[in-house]
Amino acid sequence: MFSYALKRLGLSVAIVSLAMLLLFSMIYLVPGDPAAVALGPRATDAMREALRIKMGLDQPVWVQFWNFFTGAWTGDLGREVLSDRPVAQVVMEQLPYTLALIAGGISWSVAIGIPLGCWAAVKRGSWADRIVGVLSVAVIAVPSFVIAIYALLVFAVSLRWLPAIGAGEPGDLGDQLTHLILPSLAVGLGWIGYIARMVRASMLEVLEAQHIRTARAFGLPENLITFRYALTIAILPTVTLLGVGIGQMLSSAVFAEIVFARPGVGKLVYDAILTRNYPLVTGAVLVTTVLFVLINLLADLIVGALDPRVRSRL
Amino acid sequence: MSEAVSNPPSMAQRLRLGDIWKATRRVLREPLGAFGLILVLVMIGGAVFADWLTAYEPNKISPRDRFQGPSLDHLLGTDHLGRDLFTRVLHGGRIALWVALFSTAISLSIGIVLGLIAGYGPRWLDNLMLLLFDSIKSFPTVMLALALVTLAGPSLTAVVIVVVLVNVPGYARIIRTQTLALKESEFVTAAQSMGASSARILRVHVMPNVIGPLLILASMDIPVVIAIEAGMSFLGLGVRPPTPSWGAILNDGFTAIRDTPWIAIAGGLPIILTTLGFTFLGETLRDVFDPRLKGRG
Amino acid sequence: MTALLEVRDLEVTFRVGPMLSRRDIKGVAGVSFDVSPGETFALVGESGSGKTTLARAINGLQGISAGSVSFDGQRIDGLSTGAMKPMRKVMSMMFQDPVGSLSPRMTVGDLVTEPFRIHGVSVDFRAETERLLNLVGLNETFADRFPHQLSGGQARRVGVARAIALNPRLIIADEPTAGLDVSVQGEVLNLLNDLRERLGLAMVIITHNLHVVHHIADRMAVMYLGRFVETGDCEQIFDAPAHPYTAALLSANPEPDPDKARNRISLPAEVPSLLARPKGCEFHTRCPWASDRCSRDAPPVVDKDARKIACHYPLQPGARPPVAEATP
Amino acid sequence: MTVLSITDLNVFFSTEGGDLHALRDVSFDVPERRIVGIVGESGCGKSTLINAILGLLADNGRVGGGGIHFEGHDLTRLGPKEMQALRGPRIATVFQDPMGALNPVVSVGAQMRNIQYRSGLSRSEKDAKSVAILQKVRIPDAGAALARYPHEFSGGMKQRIAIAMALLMEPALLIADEPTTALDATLEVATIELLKELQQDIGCSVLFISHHLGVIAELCDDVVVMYAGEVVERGTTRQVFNNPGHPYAARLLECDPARQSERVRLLPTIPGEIPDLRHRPEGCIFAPRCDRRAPACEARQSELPLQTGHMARCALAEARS
Repeated sequence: MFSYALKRLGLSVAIVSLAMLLLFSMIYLVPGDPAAVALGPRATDAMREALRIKMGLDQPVWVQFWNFFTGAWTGDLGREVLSDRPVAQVVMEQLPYTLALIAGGISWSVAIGIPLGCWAAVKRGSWADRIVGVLSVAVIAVPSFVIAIYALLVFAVSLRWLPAIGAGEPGDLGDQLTHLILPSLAVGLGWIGYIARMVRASMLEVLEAQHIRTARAFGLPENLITFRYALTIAILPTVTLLGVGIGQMLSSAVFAEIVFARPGVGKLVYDAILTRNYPLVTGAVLVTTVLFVLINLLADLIVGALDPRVRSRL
Repeated sequence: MSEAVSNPPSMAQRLRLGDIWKATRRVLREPLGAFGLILVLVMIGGAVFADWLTAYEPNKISPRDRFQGPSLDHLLGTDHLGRDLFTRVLHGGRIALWVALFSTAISLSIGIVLGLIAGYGPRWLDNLMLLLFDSIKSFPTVMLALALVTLAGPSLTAVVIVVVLVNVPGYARIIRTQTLALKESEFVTAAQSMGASSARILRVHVMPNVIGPLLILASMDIPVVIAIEAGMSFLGLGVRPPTPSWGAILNDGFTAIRDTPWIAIAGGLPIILTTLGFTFLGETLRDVFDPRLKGRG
Repeated sequence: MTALLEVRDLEVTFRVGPMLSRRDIKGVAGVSFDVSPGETFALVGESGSGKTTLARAINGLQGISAGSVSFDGQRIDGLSTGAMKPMRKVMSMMFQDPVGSLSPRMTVGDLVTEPFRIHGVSVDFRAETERLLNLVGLNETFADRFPHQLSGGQARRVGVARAIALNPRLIIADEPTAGLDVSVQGEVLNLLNDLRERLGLAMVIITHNLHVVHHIADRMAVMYLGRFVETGDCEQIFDAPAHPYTAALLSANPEPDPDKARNRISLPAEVPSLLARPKGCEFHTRCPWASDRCSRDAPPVVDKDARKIACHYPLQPGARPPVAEATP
Repeated sequence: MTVLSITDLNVFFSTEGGDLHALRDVSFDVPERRIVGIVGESGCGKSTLINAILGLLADNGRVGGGGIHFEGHDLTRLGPKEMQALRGPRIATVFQDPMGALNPVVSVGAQMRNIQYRSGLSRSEKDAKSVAILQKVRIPDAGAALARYPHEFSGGMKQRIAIAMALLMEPALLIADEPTTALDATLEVATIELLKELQQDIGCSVLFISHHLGVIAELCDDVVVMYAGEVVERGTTRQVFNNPGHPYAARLLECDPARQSERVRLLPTIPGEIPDLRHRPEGCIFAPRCDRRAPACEARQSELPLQTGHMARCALAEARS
């Protein structure tokens, strides 16, 4: 287990490093001078040159990359253009809001998706199964930002059941949770469908397995077979899928934060683009990437802990 | 010896019209598939015949007609510049469908080639490519789009590049996994023992067995591509105004959601219907042709 | 007469284990044998004995780490894919799974003429398909079928047709009767026997079933943990197995006769892992006749009446294990 | 005394191409303390028979007539709950694939405890019983084995664990579905000897399914020969193997390469294929492939007694005194 974890950690470091290289080369290769982009059309040549030197853009490309690379690993993501504050600090201020949003999305999808998928698998072929199937496909298909806007329209604007904008009063947990309901549902609704489908499919696969047939042949109670013998195996691909899903939820979070005017990393990046605050954009993208890789690592380790076959693999 | 003689078309590779008709009938037998097919055909028809279906110009500004609610004259109402939303939705469908087909085709071609190389090539190359795929996938889609557009500026090309970057790693991985499995299969070993070249093994023995499932999965990805295009246009990172796009209409509507909700509805409706249509159709195609894929992707 | 196939001290090594503690294991640990033109030679062993690896090594599908393989006096081990290609016309291979070794999206007609396409031989494909299918006892209507539409026996016949398409001089057949029902096994063996007489083929048959060997092979070798424990003439070995492992294998597939069935030799322990080869004679952990000497010294390969035996105490004809006699 | 008695059992599967008559008029008995072998090639209906006995037919399958009598119950009429109560304690099963038969994420000890869930014993008592039976099937260090997971054992050991689990509740009937087919020949011998030893120890009856005639001959007291979902012949092993009355049984015995102790260049075979069971011929099921086919074979065949306890479903079979 230890060596498995170590190997996965090494792989994660390699992925993050390569992602940094990709991000850096994308910035470097895409036409356009970051300093010029940041300052806008009315800047003078002298101003641009000054910013270029400040951002280190006058140095050779490999020095630039090295500075970027070592800086990023030590938590120095540069300084943002407008207020000259460290990018890392600005991003970290906004991160908790995004994490809360994603945690909300995951809660919806796990709390509803897993029982729904399990139920559909056990009642395979019934009307309930079919309705669950169609509904899951439907919520997966519709993009989260459309769901967000329609939810806003129906529950906040028309019915006025839930607040439309903001993240709630700081310190008032109830208010914050009320403000979280609509955005987290917009982020997590599609994932309820994904997880229900995934759990259903892997449950059906496991229920067909020879060892389940053996368990039935020993007359074990159906509940024991469903939950202890089948679901413990069927849940494993779902955990991996959730790890991957975090990435897509990060994307959906951008929309949810914009639509519901919530603070968060997505809103931060979007605003940074409008103000051409380019170091802030790359810094925030890098943070979300690292977050995504870390969560995937966590998902793999959880699978490892749950599955004795993985656990014993050295 | 000529290629033509050495490779007569095999029975399996010949596609016949009758087969397509048979397949369509099997899809139509499923209520969900029929529903999906109709939605998709309506959307494609609307986009193709947009010029004949309405009397309005998609980009013609008409201040007198601003903010009109849905009526017989304007089926979906008008926006803040007095443009007919129904017309803009039809024309927006052209953009959405074009991006979906074009970028999916590019992603597929690149994904298949990379996947075959990763699966059949040397081990180190496979590991390197996997690492690369994982790194690209580790950027959340929208973040990747945001970073790219910040520098290159919003455009349709940017949308296509984002879609390709998002799709290729997944397609390549699927092809790679299947190629790896097939590489160990006895019929590929048998081909090796007969002296077939790697190119021939990939073309004759591997490709026909991996391409079918991938095409079905790709067809199920079309809604995702449409969502990416609409999403980027919603954020103002896709097509530039005044070109009509569903995402842009949705954004117009969002800005004025309290007073004129029909604009947001007009922008969201085609996105919902199209993604649902393609998804239902794709699901049915998969169930009909490749039940083994169920629950994947 | 010179040998058609000559294998000398062949070894195949695999690297296994995690990155830090990677080890080499010998899947095939030094085997030598000859196959004359027109002769059928059988490699017998259980799973993990290395018989399939050996077959793949002969065919160049698996790299070897020591020894040599010669075909018609010419070294063929270590050849590049290009240099090996002409050899593949004269030496063909059949694989275990009758259906799985056929490309699933090709028709039977395309499958049996695939060797011509690979080697760029210009022939009338339709006529060849008909000739080959008839040769293996299938009619032309099979040409348009796909592998999944064939029964195991039919698929096996298609595999045979493909293997003989280019008139090879040697066929290597890996478990030609695996996965087939008893009543169909006979058909396949009869077909192979018939073809070898008509076409003058030499064959290497790989199998775990000694009774298959009995009806098709001239000479045989019994493999255990990647080595030959006994090599020799089939009739002789069947009459009087000299190595205890051969005797156990022979007894493990008894005649379906309730009056004669009580003559099995049971091997209690499990096959040792290749990672932990036993010291001395590698079979001693399971051998009913083993003595102290067997766990100490590895037995040399002894030539005895045209047989090669790797055992300190070769069995006398009709020997029964000492333990089995003690318990009724 | 008879432990299991099957009378005129018919099983159908509904398929897209119509109803498939998988088992037709299957009858045989499993007497107390005897090992009954079922022999047949692929497609003969062995697996369907087991599933029918266990009440685990697939959703599209149904029993269409006949009965399965076990300890005073007709299993075809029992509800799922009552069936579940019999499976395990009274009827236990060992399946073919030792790799797939054990749950990969539940420890061996927990799986064995779960099997005893109705016993009312304490946890340590259950474990003690598990250890005892694991020792009987010669699992080294049986106490420690309880904490281990199936993938940590070799194929042969897994199959021995599966046998231990089956015999844990000392059932009246053990169904063994090709339990040694996935094992190597030399391991097969050891497993069969173990099975026989345990059967005598516990005193249960065994229904042993195999395609391997040699194994059947060695292990079984009685034998049932199946072809295309019908019992074509049954009797004691000696009766069937020494004097087969049905042409299929006779041909099958001839075909086994092991039967030919002399080297022959032309082995006997059975030409032809199993018929499509969606369109069963009214007459003898084997007639299309039979070299002794006669006009009488066109009519429905009933079981013809040849000797006491020896029957063949063939119009041409003759009673022997």
